[in-house]
Amino acid sequence: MNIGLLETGSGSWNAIIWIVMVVVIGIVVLWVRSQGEEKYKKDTNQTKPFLSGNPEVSKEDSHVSASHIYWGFTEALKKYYKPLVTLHTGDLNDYSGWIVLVMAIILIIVGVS
Amino acid sequence: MVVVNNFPFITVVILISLGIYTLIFKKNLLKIAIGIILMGNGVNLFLVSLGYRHESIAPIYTNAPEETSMVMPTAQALTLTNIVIGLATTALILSLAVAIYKHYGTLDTDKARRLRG
Amino acid sequence: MNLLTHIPVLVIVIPLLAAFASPIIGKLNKKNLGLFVSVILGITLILTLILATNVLTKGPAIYVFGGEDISLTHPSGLFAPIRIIFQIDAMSIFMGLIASLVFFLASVYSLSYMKSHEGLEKYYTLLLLLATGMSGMVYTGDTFNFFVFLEIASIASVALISFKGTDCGEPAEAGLKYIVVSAIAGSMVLFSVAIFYGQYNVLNMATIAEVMQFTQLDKIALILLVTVLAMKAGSVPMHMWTPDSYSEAPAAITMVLVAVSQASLYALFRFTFTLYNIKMNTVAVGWIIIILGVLSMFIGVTMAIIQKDIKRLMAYHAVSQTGYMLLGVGVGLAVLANPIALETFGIKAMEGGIFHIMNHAMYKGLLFLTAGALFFRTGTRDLNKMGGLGNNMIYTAVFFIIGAAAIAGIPPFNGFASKLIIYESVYQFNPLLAIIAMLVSILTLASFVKVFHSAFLGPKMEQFKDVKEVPKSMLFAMATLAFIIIIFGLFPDLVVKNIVHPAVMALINQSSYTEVILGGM
Amino acid sequence: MKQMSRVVRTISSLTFGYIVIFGFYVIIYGHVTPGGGFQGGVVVASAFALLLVVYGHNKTEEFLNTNLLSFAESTGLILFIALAFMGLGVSFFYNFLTNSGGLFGHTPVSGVNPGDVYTGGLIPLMELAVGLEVLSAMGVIILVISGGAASIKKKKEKS
Repeated sequence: MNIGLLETGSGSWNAIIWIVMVVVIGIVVLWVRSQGEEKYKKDTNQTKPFLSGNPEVSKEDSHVSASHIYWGFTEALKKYYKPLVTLHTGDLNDYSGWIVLVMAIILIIVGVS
Repeated sequence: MVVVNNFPFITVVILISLGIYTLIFKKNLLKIAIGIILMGNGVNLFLVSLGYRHESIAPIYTNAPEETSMVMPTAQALTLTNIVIGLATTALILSLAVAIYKHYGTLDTDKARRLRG
Repeated sequence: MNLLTHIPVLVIVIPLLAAFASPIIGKLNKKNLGLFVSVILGITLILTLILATNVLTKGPAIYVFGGEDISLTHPSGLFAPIRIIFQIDAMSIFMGLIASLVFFLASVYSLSYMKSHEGLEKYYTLLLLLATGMSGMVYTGDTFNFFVFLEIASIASVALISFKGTDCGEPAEAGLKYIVVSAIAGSMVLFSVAIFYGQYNVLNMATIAEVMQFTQLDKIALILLVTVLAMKAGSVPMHMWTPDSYSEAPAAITMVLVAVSQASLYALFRFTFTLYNIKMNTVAVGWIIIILGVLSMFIGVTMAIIQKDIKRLMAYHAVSQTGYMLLGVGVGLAVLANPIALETFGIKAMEGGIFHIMNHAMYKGLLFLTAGALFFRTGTRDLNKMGGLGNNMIYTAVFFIIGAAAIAGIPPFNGFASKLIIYESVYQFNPLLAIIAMLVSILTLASFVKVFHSAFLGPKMEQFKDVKEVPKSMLFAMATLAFIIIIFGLFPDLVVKNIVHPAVMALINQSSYTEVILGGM
Repeated sequence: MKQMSRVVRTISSLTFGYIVIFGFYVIIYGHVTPGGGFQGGVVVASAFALLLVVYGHNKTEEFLNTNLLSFAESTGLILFIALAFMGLGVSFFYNFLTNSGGLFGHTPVSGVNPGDVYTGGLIPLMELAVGLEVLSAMGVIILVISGGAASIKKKKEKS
């Protein structure tokens, strides 16, 4: 069974065994789930999400569009993101400036050593 | 005497640094095209002056006798190819600058930078 | 005169001949010009596979242009090769396989993606020229010839990036940025080629590697080459052209541009490993490449999360994935000097890095094709405007999931295999680097969840109610890439043992590269 | 771009022929005297530029129509690659015409001599192909860029 066995330095990885394991555990999980409570009535208010009493907003307006999804993440890292975005000026002169700057840094590192 | 020998190499350094200066500090797209041509010419001069031999003739000869010293032809062949490639690059930069001017109405790198961030 | 011996040149010249013939064929019958180009690139793919089997079984292949015999490297009475010599060893053919596959799929994809555009013969001429440029960059054993192919590839890709530049300004601006940056790169590469030629009076890489004494001038040439080729590969401080040009180019061309910038990455490894090897201070240069890699990884992914344009987001991911390759091979380069460390984890790190090049070309290509499919159907690239496309574009959604899982390094797919090797080997070199690499993988998954949610999930939006699935040829291209991703994911060791390990060995021991040329004395 | 005065137009139409002939001379004698396919092609393209400057974009567009030029460009390129392919018996780009006594195969005479065109083997044919390609490519570039400039001027007059 060493067809898919990949030696990675300090260990090995086999994708097929991993899939077999996922399937086995999946079956076990499904079996456990099927033992669950069956007697709930479909699409009555039992299956409705509980929004602490507020009326459920229609699906269209509750769709979070792309730029709001990681709002918290970007808000928290505002001090990191603001300078980073301003550095990406899109100005052609800065592109060549960056090349010359990196060339100078590498010149110092390689020149010294 | 040392300075006289490597006059061409000093001019190469001047040309390339001028090219880089225009690329970084000049705002007009056409000046950036000129900066690139300057750098290309600097590298061409470096190539040709590498192939130079003191008091030697141009390498156009059929079955030259042994003692005639000729300048290195391969360096000039490399320069020729670089000139052709420089032509293609310049033609492309200029036509893109025309397209940008047509759509953005400006040739200034500060204003023509809608793709950023 | 059996054709098998001439394969190394046929792989380059058939696309070139087709590139020049396509304007004429385009005039004869415009409809199946795309078919003709796909057949040509299909033939090139088959030839590359034959070449790969030859090279991987019988060792590096040489092709001398214009000589009396194709393996006569040293014409009578000369101490060094003077003609252009193609030298294809395991590392070159590794990149050649990526190139030919990606170009074939791009031509199949653009059969229907570009059908509505006019000026198609220009598009196909440039695509074939780009194919020639990239395969030439990867196969050539001559430094000046590498510069010529680099410029052919740059100019062809600029013209393709700004292909839609006639009706809106952004592609022209993206093309201009790429051409200015590539022109600087070209001049600097030619400057270092001139330095080699001035000192050693020879242009052939193997001979330069043999006679190199690492003088001060060679140090300058090394600095120029490392900076400029890292820039062309898209490593961080100089990466800003990547999001601009990847987002403005047509989808099939973006996939091809990913492969072309990896050819510059190959050139960076070829110059540092084969030309300089242990003559230079490998620790310093190794650490430079590692720092570039780590910067690319981190800044690439953090910039990707806040993007709104789907292709710009994926372009920043291309930058961060290039960081993985730089990290993997940088670690290998840093320990090149002491054999014990090289033996324990150096070779493994390089295997991870180079295997990641192949995987990245596959799943990044798939992701860009799915983004192209979305653009093809919805006409917009802005994630805020998209929504609920998963309801009717099911196949594209499935391919997107496979691509996103692969890029984030989720187990059964190929991204995981190469990242696992990179994590484990880089951990032994310096634990902090491996931790940053894992963190970046998590952020990669986060940003692709964002794309999946905003583009595919959610209710069916009224303007995309009747969106149909993409045509067959686009699905075929995406399906092949997904199939390859799954196969590489399930059997990574077959790929690593047969293709990646010989490539790493070809890079590491310089003598295997040089004695092929000098052996032909 | 409007036309120049009558004097300039007549003089330039006279010299146009000579520039083109000189350009082809530079192409054909490329391997014997300084010159070659690219340089000769650019000389001929400078004659096109002269026409463009003197007669303005529209009249030049009629005189040398763009698709004839792009057709010539493709034939030049295909000729070049076909010549290189023909040497495939031995190796790509193999110069099979040298010393073959055929059209361009004379053996070069040693010592000081004015140089014989027929010693180049495959090279003059390739120079011709490259020259044809370069002159039509440059012609197309000049016409396209001046066309672009003309359309910007029309856009400015309209707005």
